[in-house]
Amino acid sequence: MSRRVSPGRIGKKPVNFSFDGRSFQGYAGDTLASALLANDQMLLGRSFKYHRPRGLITLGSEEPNALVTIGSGARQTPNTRATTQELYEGLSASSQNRYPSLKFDLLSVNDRLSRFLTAGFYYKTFMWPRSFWESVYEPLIRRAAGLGKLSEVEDADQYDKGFLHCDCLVIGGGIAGLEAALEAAHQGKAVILCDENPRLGGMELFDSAPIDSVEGLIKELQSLSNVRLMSRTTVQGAFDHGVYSALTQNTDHLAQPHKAAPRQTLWRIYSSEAVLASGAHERMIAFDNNDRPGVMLSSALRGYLNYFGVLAGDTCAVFGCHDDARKTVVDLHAAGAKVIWIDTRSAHEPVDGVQCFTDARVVDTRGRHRLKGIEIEQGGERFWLPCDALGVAGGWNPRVQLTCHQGGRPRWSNDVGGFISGTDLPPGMRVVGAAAGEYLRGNWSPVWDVSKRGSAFVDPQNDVTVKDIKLAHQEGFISVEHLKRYTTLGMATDQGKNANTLGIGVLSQHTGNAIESVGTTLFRPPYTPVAIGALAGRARGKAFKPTRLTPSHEFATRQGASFVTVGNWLRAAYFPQAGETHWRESVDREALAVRNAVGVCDVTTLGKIDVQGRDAAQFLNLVYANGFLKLPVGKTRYGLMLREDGIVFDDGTAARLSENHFVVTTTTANAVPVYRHMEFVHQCLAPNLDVHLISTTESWAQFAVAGPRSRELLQRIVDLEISNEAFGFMACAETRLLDGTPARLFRISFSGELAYELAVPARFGNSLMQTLLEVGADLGATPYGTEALGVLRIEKGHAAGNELDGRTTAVNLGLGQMVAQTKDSIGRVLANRDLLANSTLRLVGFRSDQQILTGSWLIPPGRSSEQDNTLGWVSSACYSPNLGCYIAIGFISDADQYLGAQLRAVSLLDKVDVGVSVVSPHFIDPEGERLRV
Amino acid sequence: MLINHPLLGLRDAQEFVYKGDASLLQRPQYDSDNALDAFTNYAYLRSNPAGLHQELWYHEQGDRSWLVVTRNTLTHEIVNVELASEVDA
Amino acid sequence: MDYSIFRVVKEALRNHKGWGPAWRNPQPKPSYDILIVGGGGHGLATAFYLASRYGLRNIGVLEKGWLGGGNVGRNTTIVRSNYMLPGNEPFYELSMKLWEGLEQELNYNAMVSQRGVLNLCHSDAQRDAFRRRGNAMLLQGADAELLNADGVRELYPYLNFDDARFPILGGLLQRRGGTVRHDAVAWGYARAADRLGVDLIQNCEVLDFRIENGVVSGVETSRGFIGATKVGVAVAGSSSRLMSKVGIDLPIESHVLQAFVSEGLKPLIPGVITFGAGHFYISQSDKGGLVFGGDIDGYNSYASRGNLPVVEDVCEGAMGLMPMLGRARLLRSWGGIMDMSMDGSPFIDRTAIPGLFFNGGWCYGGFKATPASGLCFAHLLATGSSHEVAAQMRLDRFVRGAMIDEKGQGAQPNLH
Amino acid sequence: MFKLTESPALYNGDFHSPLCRLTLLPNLARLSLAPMNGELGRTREFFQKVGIELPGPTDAVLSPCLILPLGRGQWLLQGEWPDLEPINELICTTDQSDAWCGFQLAGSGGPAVLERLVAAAPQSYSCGRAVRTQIEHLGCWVVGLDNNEWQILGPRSSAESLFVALKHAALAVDALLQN
Repeated sequence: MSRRVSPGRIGKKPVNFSFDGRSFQGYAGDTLASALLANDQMLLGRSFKYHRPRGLITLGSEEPNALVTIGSGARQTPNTRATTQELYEGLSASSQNRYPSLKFDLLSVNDRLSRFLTAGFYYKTFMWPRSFWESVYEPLIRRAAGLGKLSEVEDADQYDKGFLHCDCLVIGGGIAGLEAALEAAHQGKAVILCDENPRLGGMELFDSAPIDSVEGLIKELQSLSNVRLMSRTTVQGAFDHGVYSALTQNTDHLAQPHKAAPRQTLWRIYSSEAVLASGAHERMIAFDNNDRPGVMLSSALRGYLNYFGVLAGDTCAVFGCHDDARKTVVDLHAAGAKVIWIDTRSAHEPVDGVQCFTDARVVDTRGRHRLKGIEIEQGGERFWLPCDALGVAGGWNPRVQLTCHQGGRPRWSNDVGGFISGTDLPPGMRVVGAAAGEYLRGNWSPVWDVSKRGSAFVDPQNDVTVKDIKLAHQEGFISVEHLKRYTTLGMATDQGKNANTLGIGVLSQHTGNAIESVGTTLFRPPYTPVAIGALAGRARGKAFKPTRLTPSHEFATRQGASFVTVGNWLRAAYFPQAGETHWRESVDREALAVRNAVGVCDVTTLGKIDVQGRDAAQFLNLVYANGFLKLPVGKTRYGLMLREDGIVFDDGTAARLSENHFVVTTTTANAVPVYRHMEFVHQCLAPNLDVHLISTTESWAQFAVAGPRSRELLQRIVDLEISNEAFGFMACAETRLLDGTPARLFRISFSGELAYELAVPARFGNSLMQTLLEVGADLGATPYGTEALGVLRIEKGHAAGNELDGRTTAVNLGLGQMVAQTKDSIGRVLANRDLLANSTLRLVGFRSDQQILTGSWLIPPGRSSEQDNTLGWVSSACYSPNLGCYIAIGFISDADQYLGAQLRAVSLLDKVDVGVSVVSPHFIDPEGERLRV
Repeated sequence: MLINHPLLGLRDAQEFVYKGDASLLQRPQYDSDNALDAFTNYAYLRSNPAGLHQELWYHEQGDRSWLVVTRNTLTHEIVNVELASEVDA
Repeated sequence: MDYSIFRVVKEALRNHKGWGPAWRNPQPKPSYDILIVGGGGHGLATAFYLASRYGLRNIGVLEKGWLGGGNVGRNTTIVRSNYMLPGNEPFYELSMKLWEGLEQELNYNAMVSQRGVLNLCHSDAQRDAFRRRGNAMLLQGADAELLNADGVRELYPYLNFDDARFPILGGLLQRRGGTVRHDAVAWGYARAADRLGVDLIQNCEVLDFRIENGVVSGVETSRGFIGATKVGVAVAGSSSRLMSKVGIDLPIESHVLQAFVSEGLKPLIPGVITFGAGHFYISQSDKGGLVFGGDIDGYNSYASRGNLPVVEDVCEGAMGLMPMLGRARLLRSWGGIMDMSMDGSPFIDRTAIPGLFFNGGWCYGGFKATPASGLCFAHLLATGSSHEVAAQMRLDRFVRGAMIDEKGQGAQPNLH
Repeated sequence: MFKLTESPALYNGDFHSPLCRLTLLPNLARLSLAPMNGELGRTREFFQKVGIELPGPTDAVLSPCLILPLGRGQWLLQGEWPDLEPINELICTTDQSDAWCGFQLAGSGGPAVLERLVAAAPQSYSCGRAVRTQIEHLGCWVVGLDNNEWQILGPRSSAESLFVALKHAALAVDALLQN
């Protein structure tokens, strides 16, 4: 049995925990693995495919077998390595991938069927009958597969992010890392040292020798102000230009973490220099049934003894092909265990009192839930010996993962007996210590596969055996990449740390090709699996993206407005009044108020860009498809902006406030892209123009004041003569309100009514909204939202986002004549391409007494509903309270010929097919008289 | 990635918006005889080299400079950064 | 040798001694009638259909590395035909139909799983666009359903309905869409093509084209010259690099797209979900790993790796949509090189050089297109004229103004 | 007769913890200033006469008014700046008072809060220096006013989001210390 024989290096503070419902006791400083081992709990999990019983085989984050689920509900964490989970009071863990219980798992029948379930078997069957894949085979396979379970409950923890800068990042806190950190610190560099373990010291901690030197180094580093030591912090990726990602575990080791404490912190570390001191991990040898609980790596057997004081068995065998085996033998022997030493080599320094077989190998094992014995082959003879623990020293794999993250290829080193980093390291990175093969160049005899039947596990978690590798090769999957994909070798949660090198070794042994010619092993980020929550950081729920509030948001909230998300903005969609039960009632009322009296709408979200400088007009003349040189001061002009490819980009207005000063407005959606585009045109295409751009979207609260009585209302607000004569259609002015508030007034209309847009500094926006409604109460002043805004602009036939879908041209919109052919402007040339210039697709209007659905397609009566019969689509639709019918605008080809015709607006999705008449898109006041009164 | 802004020094590329091939600086003459072909090539054809690539980045979350960055598309190494407005187009 | 359950049992009982190589490993002949450059999904499919549908035999496929080593081996395995534009939709719907019969046609289980592809919408404008697109799909013979929020909730109760920054209004569902085991597609086409006599030549890199009197006569490779009457290039990711050998500039930029897989989990997500308000889509493999991704990194790159900001952006989307994923761990990331075209749509076309044909510009949509791309490219190579569903996928469409721009982003590849 | 009233960028925008204080600044006067082409020299001279050196791309002027380099050849003035009448002909100015909202961050926990939010190196927002960068997707300024005292400017319409981001980080710093 396995038991605690000493306090090791962790002391004796008792800690209670449970596994699969049973209560146990361990010590503070234990990992879940060491504590279970101390309690003789060797069986920890089931394998992925054959559901074979498994115990732990490693000491650390490369553990492939001992995966458990920690906690439950909103904090249920599946696939947690028992070997890295620190013990805390009350920890509750359970085993995975077994039913009904860990000891008795129904699906272990797969093990009996293993001969049928070889690599790739599913590619060769389950093809008949066709319909059975989704309905029968796949559901069965999916249920059998997978490891742990998510609770499907929202993660209760918060996550955290940060950015760190240093001159030298040291990865790994073993002796080599500590020394490298100290050296850099003494050169005056700002140093960050990260280590994935709770305690610095690395492998030294797991040996029996004293660790004074390590502790001395740590003390000195702690005393230095330019050194930041970060334990429980794993460097996960090495990205371009010295950017590293690192994950700090803040709370997973605590019984009662602080409520607000983020579970993990994801750091982005900027460092021009990095020292990789990540050490190495040991490797298994392929012998039959090398996966039984009780078979582990020699270093693990030793580490559990020296650090945790846990002796894994009464009779411990050590099977090695490497000097390292001896250290384990010595320590086990000293701890009073009966030790059997099997070594593939013929000569090595013996250990007194230890039975030793040289030129020998372990070829098989027995024991279902716990190792009972091993079969040894020596000098052509085979014999069984009883033992309840086996440590395997198959050689070492330097942890070169991070050297691969920018395409580096590790190379095989015979004297190390493992893959070490190639020459193509990430810029600024160097490798030291065991990660570079130091200390590993011991006496090693290459041994990979010593199995009799090939039922030796190369990738234990994915149940990839020597047999599978041979079969894949036999079927022509020769390249390592093919092998990996066909057998899933190295695709387990240890990311091939255990399997890759052994797999390549086995392949090389059986093909007779040298390892370097078989292939190498590559790694991609992350170094160990990272919680998705940590990568998302603080971006959760409402904080997923920033929220932008309009100046009158507080007013709208008080009015009980219903809000809609437009980009990152929250806008009032409509303002329901007492008695209104359906949103349409509110919207109709608001739209009618604008046509018959006056309405007020917060249009601050429209982009605003200040364009100033001696060449401002010339600049706009290049940016807009229509002309701007002759726009007089005090006037506003509608502007059509094209992309260079001639497609409509955006539309808006430009008001000339003074000779060298324009204010440009954009659509809400394009505020940022248009600003970017204008800076591009200025800096990249016309750098010599005297133009200075600045966004003022945020600075000004802007309100549409629209309706026949808008002038009457505004005359009570602004300190400016605004009669039709004094302030005609498209006029603009910088002025003041009667109370002295600075303001800008534009006589522009989106609704088609007599209308203005009034802007004041944002801080006054909320107050202005209320004032307009109070002062205009007797005129019927009504707040309206985006819904009514939409109705009004559809009634007027104004194109908006739905029409400007990035494919429509000025011609399509009926604005072809706006593209000036007499000057250069962005998009002007490519807008003249055949199929664009000669397109017959036009914006038209539709009327019906039935509801027209946006996104319907238009088909002539009597034609079947298929694409070839469609003439176009409905881009925007609504009910028009002013016309008392349903209306829409959209695009159809050969529009002129269909004007006045009857068509069907068909939405197969909704099984809706309504008759519509094709009309001009300008439903209201086509001559535009209302604008000019 | 990090971009060494000529005025601001090293900044995280996340602050920038990418536009692409710096050949966009050489906008053809709108009134030349072959304007249509010239603009089609200008807008659509890319040499797309595997190696050094001159490209446009916009420091949107910074000083709003358009930069011409010379970057190796095989290694992502950046060998030169200039202000677009100071590059002779 | 046919694959079947009986065969599997039989072989198991004799220790699998009888399984032969899935495909031969032939020496290149001096010349072929048709040479396909690129042993990825599209190249292999092209070779298969040339042999199976057009009865051609003397065909070679040249692969610089190992079969299926390109994007067909590095993607998120989603298949769908939820496009809108007439230049695209019939093509992708043909592809969907070919997927539906693929395994029987190839005698290879590629695990075509029609588990449904759902695109979520979060604003009225988005829903309007989905209705327009969904109707276009139906009008062009595909399937589509427009769900409201409750309909989405029924399928995926654990999405973030309560605390979402961008509320879920509904979604466009294509039930016939789903996933396919990507490697198996390459292996299935390879094995089937090989059985029809196609020579699949691995570790044979094309270094240049040989042009005689302005006509293609073959290719110079790392294994010497190989003659051919017609050469079809299907090397998405390296298109510009290869075509530049004959001085052809393409309307293509190479960009890196990252994708991610989580640790194995018990069944959690039956179908494919795309988050319309963030850059995030996800499905779960039969093995249990969550397979997810988002936007391309956004800069020209030939390095098959991305950077951290996109990883974080994708996971922010994941948590924004499914806060229950917080404790699932991202296991592995990878990056593939995409041919990002100037309007987001591909090319299957002849080139200015007689005998030289081009297939590329697949952006990140190449995998789902594999069968139709192979069939249409085969049609073009065999008959010399475009297949009707690929008739608009021409290289000269930009000068004519015939862009196929599903996203309406214009000549800005990283936005498609 | 009406009288418009000012609204703050955000109601209740304060947070206090043992380690740091976060305070919403009142509405302030702000102006962007860009010399027209060729007028940079004379503009500089004007400011030099009143004892102000227009700051370089990574620096800030803290008094008599706050001056930040807004872009190339463009500055942001905040507070009470000198009368610009004499150079009106040389410069383009735009009122930016309400384009921004400001928070004061102070306390020994400040560096830990900012390292969670700002990608730029701490030196770039040390005393007398300023950095224009992003905080949780928001374009922001971080200005070093003193040791352990900063001003953070962000878009006014997102004052709430910016405040929440700062507060979350401050809470985390606090909690981890007590952990």
